[in-house]
Amino acid sequence: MANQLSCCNGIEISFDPHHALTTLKKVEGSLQAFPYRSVGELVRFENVGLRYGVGAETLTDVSFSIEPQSFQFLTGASGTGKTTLLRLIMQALKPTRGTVVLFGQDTSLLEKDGLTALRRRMGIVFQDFRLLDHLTTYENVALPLKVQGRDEVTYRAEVTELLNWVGLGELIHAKPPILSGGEKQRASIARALVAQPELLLADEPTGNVDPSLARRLLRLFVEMNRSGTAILIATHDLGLMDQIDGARRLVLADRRLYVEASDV
Amino acid sequence: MANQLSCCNGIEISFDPHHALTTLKKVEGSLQAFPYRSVGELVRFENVGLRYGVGAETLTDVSFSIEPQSFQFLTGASGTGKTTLLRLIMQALKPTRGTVVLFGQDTSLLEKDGLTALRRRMGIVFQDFRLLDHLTTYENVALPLKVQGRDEVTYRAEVTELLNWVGLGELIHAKPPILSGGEKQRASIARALVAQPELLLADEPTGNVDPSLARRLLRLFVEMNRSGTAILIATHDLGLMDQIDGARRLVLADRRLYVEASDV
Amino acid sequence: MSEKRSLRYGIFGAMMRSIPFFGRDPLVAADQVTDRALVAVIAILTFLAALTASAAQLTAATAMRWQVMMASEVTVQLKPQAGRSIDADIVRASDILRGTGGITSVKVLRREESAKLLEPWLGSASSIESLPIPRLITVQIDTRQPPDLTSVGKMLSDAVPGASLDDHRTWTKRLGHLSDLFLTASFGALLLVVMTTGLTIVFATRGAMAGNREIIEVLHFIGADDRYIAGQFQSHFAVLGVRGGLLGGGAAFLLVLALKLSMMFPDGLPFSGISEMPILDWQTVFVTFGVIMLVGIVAGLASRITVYRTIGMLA
Amino acid sequence: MSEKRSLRYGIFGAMMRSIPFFGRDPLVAADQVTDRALVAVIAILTFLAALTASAAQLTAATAMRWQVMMASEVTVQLKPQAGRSIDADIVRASDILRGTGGITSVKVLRREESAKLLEPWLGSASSIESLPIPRLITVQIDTRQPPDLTSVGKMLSDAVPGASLDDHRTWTKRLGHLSDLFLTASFGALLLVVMTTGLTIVFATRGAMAGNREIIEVLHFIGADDRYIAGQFQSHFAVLGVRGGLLGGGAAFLLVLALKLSMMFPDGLPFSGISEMPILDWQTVFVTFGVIMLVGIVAGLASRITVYRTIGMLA
Ligand SMILES: Nc1ncnc2c1ncn2[C@@H]1O[C@H](COP(=O)(O)OP(=O)(O)OP(=O)(O)O)[C@@H](O)[C@H]1O
Ligand SMILES: Nc1ncnc2c1ncn2[C@@H]1O[C@H](COP(=O)(O)OP(=O)(O)OP(=O)(O)O)[C@@H](O)[C@H]1O
Ligand SMILES: [Mg+2]
Ligand SMILES: [Mg+2]
Repeated sequence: MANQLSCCNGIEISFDPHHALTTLKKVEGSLQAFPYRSVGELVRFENVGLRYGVGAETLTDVSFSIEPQSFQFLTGASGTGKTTLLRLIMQALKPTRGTVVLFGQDTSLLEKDGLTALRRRMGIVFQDFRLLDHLTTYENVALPLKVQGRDEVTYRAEVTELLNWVGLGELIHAKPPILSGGEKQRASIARALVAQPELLLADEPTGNVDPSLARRLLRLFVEMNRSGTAILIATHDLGLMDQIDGARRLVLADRRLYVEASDV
Repeated sequence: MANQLSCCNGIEISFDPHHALTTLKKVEGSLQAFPYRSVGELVRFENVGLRYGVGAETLTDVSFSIEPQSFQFLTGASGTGKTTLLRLIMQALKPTRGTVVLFGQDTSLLEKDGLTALRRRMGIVFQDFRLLDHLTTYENVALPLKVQGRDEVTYRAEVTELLNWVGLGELIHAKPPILSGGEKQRASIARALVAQPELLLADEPTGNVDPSLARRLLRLFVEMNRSGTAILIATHDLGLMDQIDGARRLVLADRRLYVEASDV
Repeated sequence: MSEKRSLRYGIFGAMMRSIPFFGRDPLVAADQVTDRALVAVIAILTFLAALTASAAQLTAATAMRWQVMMASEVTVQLKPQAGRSIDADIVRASDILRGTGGITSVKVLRREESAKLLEPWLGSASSIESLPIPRLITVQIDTRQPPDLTSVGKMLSDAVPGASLDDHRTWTKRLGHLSDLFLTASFGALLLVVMTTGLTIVFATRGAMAGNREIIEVLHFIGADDRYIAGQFQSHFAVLGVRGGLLGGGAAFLLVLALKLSMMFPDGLPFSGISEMPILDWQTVFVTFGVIMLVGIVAGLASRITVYRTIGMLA
Repeated sequence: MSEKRSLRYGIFGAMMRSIPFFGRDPLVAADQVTDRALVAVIAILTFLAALTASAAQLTAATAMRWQVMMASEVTVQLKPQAGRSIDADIVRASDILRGTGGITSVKVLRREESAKLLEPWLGSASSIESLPIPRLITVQIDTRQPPDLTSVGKMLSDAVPGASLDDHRTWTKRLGHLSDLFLTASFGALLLVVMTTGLTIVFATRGAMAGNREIIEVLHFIGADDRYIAGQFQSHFAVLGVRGGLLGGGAAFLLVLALKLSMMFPDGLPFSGISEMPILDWQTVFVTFGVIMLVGIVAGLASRITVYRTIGMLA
């Protein structure tokens, strides 16, 4: 535990999740999102509406898009549909109306194989973690690479390093049921990042960690963003959002999505 | 959703969980813990140590006590043992050494029936909610009363009222898998409170709700405290702790527990 | 919702609640798939068990009938002896038999009747005329106080050379052996099947409890005691066991009736003895429902014991 | 940990991985209790199936032996006729038989031999001397091109009064009926048991997949395709099925061997015909392992089909 705390005290750790692209540096106070270039949107919603069952719509007329390498927060009160919006992007839900375009493809026309291919370009941090209880932390984090058929020798060092960075170095062989809430959350973040996705969806990724650890995780997201990943973080935490300059804010209220222009 | 948001905007709702003891009033800014009188401690730890498996101790030499009707926060970085400490109190774990005294009884001498009796005097909000997925929100919240053998007609109105207070009035018949993260958290809080326990243990009870809802839930804890319940909230949220004057802080760091005197 | 809910109140609700698994909210998540699998497996096992038991009962009953028939009748054979009058010998032999205690009737077969019995081996009546056919006397025995057949046989052969008494002992023994063997095998199969049923219930109960481990834990923390939690599981699997038992046993019962019925007809199956039995006798009912009850009891016990042992382990 | 881990690398690791369910990390949480229950249930079902099949095979083989024996041999009986020389008749009859196509051998039983056969009915040799015993000729038939027995019989009785040909037809038919009945019943039981096995596997697979629903969902989100996920389940239940099949089938095989062995001894069970068979013939092996393979194939198919259908439903 002492070890985990100490690793949050600003020590430089270099972390190379995929091809030695990223080096994390201590960035005090002002983290900055990578200014994005428009090379075709990753996600585009056009007048999307979603109704669960027979009640009123949970989301109405949602239109927005996510550019490659952009950084945005999604916020709104509890139960306003943040998780629902993320589930629409990750294809866990089909919109009741409107169009969801993902990586340039209209998802309503998507075949099963195409879906798998799209999902491999996304990383997801679930609000309730969804780690596999019978696998170790290491195996959980390595899973996205494993299901792609990659040989373990090619990713072992990376996974270990990433686990060290999120402070789970000592818990590599522990299984989720014995992890603390914050530890589970960090494992699920590591799992989402390990394959260096083009788009990261994170649902309340810092709800179970202390403020200094939250900052540290945020730094990881920023570094991922610098190396080319578009980030969408759903959160209630105002403090967290204030830490990133130049991040767009998507606000859900009254079933609608309001996009605040990024302040860059 | 609109309904849930509106109910957080300071409207007075009277809530009578058990015997019409409590009336919630709008309390702006300074919530205050009930000044406790010592009528025998609810919990006393004496040099408690806990070791999971064969590694180093997770908690070392922990000594503290909880007075009836007191209000305290438990804080510390992720993985320092907050949940572990709560699990020692709720008898999910036995200490490796030292003594845990609960409601005046040495827990090492406890029989199974005695344990059930003690647990009925506690309410628990789990960090991971632990709602029963196949029961509705209403049934989940009513469960502590039901397992005590009480007839449904005697508690139906209370449970409904409590659910309204935490903003789940419209989701009475919904089952946990379709609840949002914050909704689950609120249901688990309602379940912990419904039997008006003498001691409430809440593990990160506001990690999944927005700040205004967090304030509202905190108010609920304060009112419960006023009506006689001792409260122990484990949290990372500094903002939350700052909202209660006169609450003690128990801080976990380096495997030890440091008690900050309450500032009343 | 509100309609469903209203079931729980009022007289009807109270009535429903008094029936196990009706109008009760189970706190335990019942897994439909596993439940149906369990019922199916137990139904099939009970079906096999009930068929085996019925077959055993039929065999035993048939064997007993034959044995009684055989034991209640012996045959005395008089072989024609050179230089002796067979008719005189017959009179002498039947007198001796009539004078013996425990013999209810003595019937001398006429020459033609005896010849008829030999026909398969000696050819038809026309050519047999000239043969000195052995003659037969059938003797009915009072099975309650049977005579000592060995001494009767000795007496006869002493008094009448060429007379011999056939008490079918070899056949009775052989038949007894066969039916004993079959009964043992059936009993073994029955035991095996009932054991399997118990085992299946044990495994299903343990599986369900392992699957509901977290629910059990939460219930404990919420203040439920073991008795309460056990109640949630216990009857569930017993009821499934009984349901499977009734299904399988019922099917077996119908099949047995159908088979018996098919044997009634002349073109039917070549089991003499069985076809003389009534189609629906209390034994068949008894055996089938005995098996069903056995399965039910085993299911109930297995589930009860497993629930209590597992709760101890999970807590 | 590190030792276990090292298994996965190197030649040994590669070898282990090539064997299904060895050295592979399953992504799916296997439920030990359910798995063991499944193996136990399938073992018992296979045991019953293999026993049934073996009994059917033994019956069929015995019946066939008897039928062949009966079909390949007919008996001609010559009843002594008043005023005719039986010895001359015998010569005439056997000449006719020898002159008929499709008959491989003709053997005249001596008087004593014929008498011996009648002994049970006529008494022992001493008294039989004086009797005009019917004489027997046993005739071996070439079963590949058998003669027309009806016309042979007619020819014989025309030429030699008192001669009759017994082709055991009634017995052959009766035996055929019985063994057909038994075979039908066995086949029905076998079908039932194999169906149950398939059903059990289907239910177990569906149960496991329902229990692992969340895992399947996560795997999908993480980028696993259906083929990959199906692979995690598919072989698992097939392997459990085969394991149960091997256990149960093996036990049945040993039991059959033991039973056959017990029939070897003079005090053994009264099945003539069976005891003449070899203890371990390829048929027994074939039938038992046929059943095991059948169970294995059914298990594999059931699990494969269920996995693909269920994945579609869960996704
Ligand atoms: N499968 C479902 N069926 C029906 N209603 C659902 C389902 N899933 C979510 N909902 C409802 O939709 C609303 C939005 O849920 P969602 O999980 O998107 O909220 P959220 O913004 O993520 O909230 P939180 O911050 O509490 O996690 C909630 O009221 C929830 O009860
Ligand atoms: N059953 C267990 N077996 C072994 N180690 C465990 C077990 N449960 C918890 N731990 C370890 O003990 C440490 C303390 O865990 P605990 O859950 O008490 O932390 P926490 O303070 O609640 O953290 P968080 O704020 O992240 O929830 C963690 O490092 C965790 O991995
Ligand atoms: Mg959410
Ligand atoms: Mg915790």
